[in-house]
Amino acid sequence: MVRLIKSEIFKLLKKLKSWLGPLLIMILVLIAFPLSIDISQFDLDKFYFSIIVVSILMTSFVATEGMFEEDFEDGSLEQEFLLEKDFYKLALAKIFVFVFLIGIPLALIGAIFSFANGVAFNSFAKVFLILSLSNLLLFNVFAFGNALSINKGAMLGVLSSLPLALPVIILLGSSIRTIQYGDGFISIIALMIGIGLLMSALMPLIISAALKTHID
Amino acid sequence: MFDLAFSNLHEILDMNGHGIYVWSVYALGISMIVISFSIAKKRESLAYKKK
Amino acid sequence: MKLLSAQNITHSINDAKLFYNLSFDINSAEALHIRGGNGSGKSTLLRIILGITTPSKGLVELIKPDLKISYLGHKNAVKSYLTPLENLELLFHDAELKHAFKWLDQFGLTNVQDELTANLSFGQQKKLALIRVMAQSSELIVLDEPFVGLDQATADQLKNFLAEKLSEGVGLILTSHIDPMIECIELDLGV
Amino acid sequence: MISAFIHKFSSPKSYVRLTEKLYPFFIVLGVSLLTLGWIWGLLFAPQDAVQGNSYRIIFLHVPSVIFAELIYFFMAICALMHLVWRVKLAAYLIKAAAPIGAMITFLGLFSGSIWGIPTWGTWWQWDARITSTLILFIMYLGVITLHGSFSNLIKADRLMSILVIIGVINIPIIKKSVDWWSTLHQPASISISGGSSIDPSMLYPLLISIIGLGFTLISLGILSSRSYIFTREKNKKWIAEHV
Repeated sequence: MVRLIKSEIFKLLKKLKSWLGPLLIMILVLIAFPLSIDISQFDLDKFYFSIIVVSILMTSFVATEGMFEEDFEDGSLEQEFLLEKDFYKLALAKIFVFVFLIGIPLALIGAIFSFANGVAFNSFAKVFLILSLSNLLLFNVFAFGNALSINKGAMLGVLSSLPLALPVIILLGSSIRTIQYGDGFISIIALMIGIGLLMSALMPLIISAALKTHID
Repeated sequence: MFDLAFSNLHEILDMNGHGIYVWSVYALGISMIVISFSIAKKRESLAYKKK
Repeated sequence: MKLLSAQNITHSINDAKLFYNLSFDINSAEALHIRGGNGSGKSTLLRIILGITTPSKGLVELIKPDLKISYLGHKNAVKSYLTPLENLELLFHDAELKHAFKWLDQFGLTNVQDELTANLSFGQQKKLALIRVMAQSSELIVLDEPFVGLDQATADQLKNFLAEKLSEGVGLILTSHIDPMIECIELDLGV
Repeated sequence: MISAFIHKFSSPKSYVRLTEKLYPFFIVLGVSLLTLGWIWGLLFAPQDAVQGNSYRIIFLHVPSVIFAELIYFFMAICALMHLVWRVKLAAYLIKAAAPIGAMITFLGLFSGSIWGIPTWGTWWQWDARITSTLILFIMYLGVITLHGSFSNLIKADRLMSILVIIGVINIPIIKKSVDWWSTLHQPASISISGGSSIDPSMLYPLLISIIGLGFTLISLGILSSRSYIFTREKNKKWIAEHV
């Protein structure tokens, strides 16, 4: 497991495009949005959050695209199979590394921008926590979509994982409302952590089955 | 319970102004079912022919 | 010593039947050469032996469940955006890594060890991929067309390596349309 | 034991034999009940006190929405059989059912949104039921696209089954979360006047339409699954004997 995590970190850091790309897209969207509307007419802090939510959805999809494709195309999956006999650990390690290196920085960017747009300073930590947790969920979901579609393009990936991502988005949206209106934050965080743990444990199983079918 | 709810053909088609909605929905429904049956029939004869 | 036995393997993809009712054993210190024309299912048979592909019918039984296998298929399993050195460091540690560096030297790849693998020639990439098999200690070596793209000198090195491994008691399965020049049991899949 | 039992009764051969006998009954039953239900509903059932005549869409809408979900559950059972017991027929049935499910879900969505025009004054409302039906429609499209993307059909069958199973677990999650989201800022969705205590003069034609559409869809499923089985198993001996 340590071996896998180390090598995934090493590989991801070497691929600047896959690593920094999503972060830059996120920043770009969050800067572009206020520029595209008439700020004097809208109460930006009211719905800037929803732009953050949508950008999180998009960037986490972009970030996980090709998560397993490279290993599939170059034959690494087969080598991994000979070592471990399944892909549970690989999927777990990959998701962990992606969340750690892309998901959490994305959440940080989101939190910084929300703070810059009129959210009270003391809710910075809350926003960051919620965005990180929802990224954990989203990365699991999109890792599944990517494992199913591997080299068959984004359309299949979107169609197969979007229905799973939408409940996460709804959860994220309502948890952000709890920050804005100030109650139920703890229970929603507990819910998200619970779902996150459950998903992180089960998703790799399913991903492993899908990857096994792919190399078959 | 078994009385016609309308008194003439025009009323049936018009349905107090709602006819356009009701009939378009049923027209689409029926045609989709019919089309999918004909596609399935066609596929079946193709499958037989391939033998 | 028997390493694995394949019993009544039948496999077909969609409607195309690749092979029918194959049975064979693989023993240690023995080489099995799988021959056959293009599309006869050589690579698929290797993958069935490895347990990657599930055969349509039949069974591949590993006598020792945790048999250590090293394998090189059509795909090189090297990362094109890493250097050869980084690729090896990703795969091996300690003694094995030293061993891998030794082979890097023997294959004459030391002068390109810090270039990106993507910029290496086909043959150089193949050599790099072969190091995976050579530096690993294993009980069974499975190679799919290992001689393709290799120059004569490297092919000889590979042959010597395989002969040496065989004498050490390692089992070997390979497909090749070039005569491997090792004493092999032949399995012909036909056209 | 179980596996042997399942395989005996789920060979494509016995399925084709059985459905060949049932098909004529099912199609006659389905079409005649559906015709009866719709004519009754469209012409004889009384007007709704609140919505007027536009409510007559219900005789198409409600059966469609019911089968939109039922077909997915059916696919999920098949997917389980395919993954656990490797029943080939189950995968064929999923492949045949998915387009039918997509069609009927689309019909449910379309009729719902047309119904919305006279009722809400808008054809689309982000209402909980509509939203989850829309997601269901996307899920059907996902299943169809997935199977179409792979040339190795055994792989396609297995991946499709995985997706269907994940999807069926996801359905209650979607419903729950969408409900939760919509109660936060949406009024409740439309209901027939009187709610659950719907008048028999409207209920009977509705029930008949549901049963009729059910048999019609089953016949459609039989028809398309049979031709799919023929294409998939065309090299098998029993097909040659059968034709």
